[in-house]
Amino acid sequence: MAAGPMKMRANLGSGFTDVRVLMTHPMETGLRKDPDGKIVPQHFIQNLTVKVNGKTVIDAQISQAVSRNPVFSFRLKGGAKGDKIEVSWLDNHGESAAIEAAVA
Amino acid sequence: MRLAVFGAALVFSCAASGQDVAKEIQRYRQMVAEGSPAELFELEGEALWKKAQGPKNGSFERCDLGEGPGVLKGAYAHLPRYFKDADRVMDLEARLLYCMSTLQGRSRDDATARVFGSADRPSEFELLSIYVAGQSRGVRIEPGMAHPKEKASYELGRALFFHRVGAWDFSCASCHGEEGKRIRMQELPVLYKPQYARPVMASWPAYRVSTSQVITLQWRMNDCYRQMRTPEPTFGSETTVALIHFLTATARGETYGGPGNKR
Amino acid sequence: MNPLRRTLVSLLALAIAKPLAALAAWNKEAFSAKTPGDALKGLGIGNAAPSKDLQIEAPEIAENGAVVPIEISSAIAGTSSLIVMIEKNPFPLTARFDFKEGALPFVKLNVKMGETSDVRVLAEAAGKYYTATKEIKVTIGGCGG
Amino acid sequence: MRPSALLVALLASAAWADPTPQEVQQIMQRDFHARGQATMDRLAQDAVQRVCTETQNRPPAELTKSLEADQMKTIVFPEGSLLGDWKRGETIAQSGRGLTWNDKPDDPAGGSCYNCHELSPREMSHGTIGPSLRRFGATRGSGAEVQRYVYGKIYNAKAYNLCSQMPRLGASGTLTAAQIKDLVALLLDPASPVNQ
Repeated sequence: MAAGPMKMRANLGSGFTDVRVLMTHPMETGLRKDPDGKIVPQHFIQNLTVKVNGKTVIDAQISQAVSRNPVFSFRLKGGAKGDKIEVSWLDNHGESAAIEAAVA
Repeated sequence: MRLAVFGAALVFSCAASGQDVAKEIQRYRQMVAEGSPAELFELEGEALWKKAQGPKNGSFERCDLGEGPGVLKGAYAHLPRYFKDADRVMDLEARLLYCMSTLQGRSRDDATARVFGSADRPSEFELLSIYVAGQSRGVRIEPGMAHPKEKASYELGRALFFHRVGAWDFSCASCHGEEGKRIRMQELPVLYKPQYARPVMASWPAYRVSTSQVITLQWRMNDCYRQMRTPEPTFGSETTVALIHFLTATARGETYGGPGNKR
Repeated sequence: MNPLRRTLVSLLALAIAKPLAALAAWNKEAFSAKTPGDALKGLGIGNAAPSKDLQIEAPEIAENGAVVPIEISSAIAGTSSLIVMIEKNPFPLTARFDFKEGALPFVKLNVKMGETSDVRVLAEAAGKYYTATKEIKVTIGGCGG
Repeated sequence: MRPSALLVALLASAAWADPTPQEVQQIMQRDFHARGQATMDRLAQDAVQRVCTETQNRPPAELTKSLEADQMKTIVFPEGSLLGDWKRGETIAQSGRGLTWNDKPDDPAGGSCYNCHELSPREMSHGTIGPSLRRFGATRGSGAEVQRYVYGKIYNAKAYNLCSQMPRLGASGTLTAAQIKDLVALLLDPASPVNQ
């Protein structure tokens, strides 16, 4: 499966902003066999970046042990309606994607 | 790792009581539901709904799911129902198949070549089902029960539910007929009783986290019969629609809340 | 390519792919380590003190190891990183989150577990390391679904 | 099924005029197709299935007696001891494979025992459709008579309780005689974890 769509929600909580981001990705471990018995090559997201109004607030490195179609929740200090949140990822094949949303 | 993850029957120490196990598994399921990527598939289903394809190069945007051509709001909550143009009762998937034929000009063989997909590639029916069902969130479940063919479909569904058949003598009620029973750790809803059918039917189709797959009611009927050791029911057939009709009618009045999340 | 990526996702993607690749650090040595000890070495962590201010929210029993939800947070002042390790996985190091000014040391994610194992979380605060663990049992569910 | 449920079902069926089991069978013949080892002859209800469907699993006493006697005749008891190897029995009890359209016919089937029964205390993930079988042998002994009962019950549960929900694991060709003996040992052998 190629990487598909992403989805994100950013909501103002009490004293922080709740960010939930969903990404379509197979997160192949490289240990799994397909129905024909062939090893499915490793294919997984390695880097994840969260930015608020253009400034990086979280940098993450992840492994193939994160579940398929990853879902992450983060919390940002304070925040205001309309703040621009951007999440991007990069995988071990050099593929990447990004999504933007405004805090609601 | 897959072997270990999917094949192993791991055994726990007997220190934890059965009640604690059930409570922790409940907690697991809740946390899994909160972190589900199901919404992603609604996006893919929407794109497929709008995509022109087949010999007639048609999209589903003129597909009449019972509320009028292209009307999605509440359509899923009112299925199965009788369709005059096809002169039969249809569930969502049978109706999607009908639209693939009439609007896209596709043959049944072409349209049903791959009705159940995989984690790598969900089927058209799975993506479309999850998108269409999502447009009924908050709508009361009210399948068709007025037309004589709707009544006959419901009756057939109930008879099928209690019909013992196959190499292992099962009926649907063998597993879903008595309260407080489990298969392994899976609690079994008594699906001919409204209080059990309501929450279940309000959450199909669903995203199944253990296999990263979208699952539909046609798949559920198919896989139950597989485990009942019968031959295979044909996709969208009267038998499968009747069972779905019986179960949905038993759940009527419940507010649709899906697509859901399964373990 | 999925057309959705063009329409639904704001595709700065291709434009930023190269610079991101150049900037992105992925600690290959630590992620390739086959034991928790080697992973710690790869991360340059010597000592980590047990801390009750490091919280792991997770079910004690997971019905399926392919998806185990874990929520971690730190109440240790100045926490700048959270690290997740699944001790019995073939490659224990699972994730490292670096929090800058503006982010709280909190993350929720789903991980794969090959078998029942301790999940170890480490936090870095002002150059010191803290740790906490929680055991999660992995089992199988019903016969069907 | 509990009496109240039966009553509801009967009342409902009177009001709606249910299709008969014969009609249901005809519709299934039309709507199903053979796949793998799951052939179409499996849709033909035998006397047990038909009677249990028609009576909502409450067949009249006399009919029950004669049909149970017929089922008893299907059981083939091997010569000698019926106690196999409880360790192999545990593996068979864990496995839910066999007879589905995607099982390979030559692969060994399982008994699906843990799907419905509690057996070894080491396996907490067990079902509850059937009764708990914990300490089955410890409370009943492991003599020839008990062995024969357990073997027969696994081979054809319908010989002992006509509308039981338990499959006829021997009579349906799911398990071999050797496999059933291993399950008898799992239940009766004093060394089996079931009896710890």
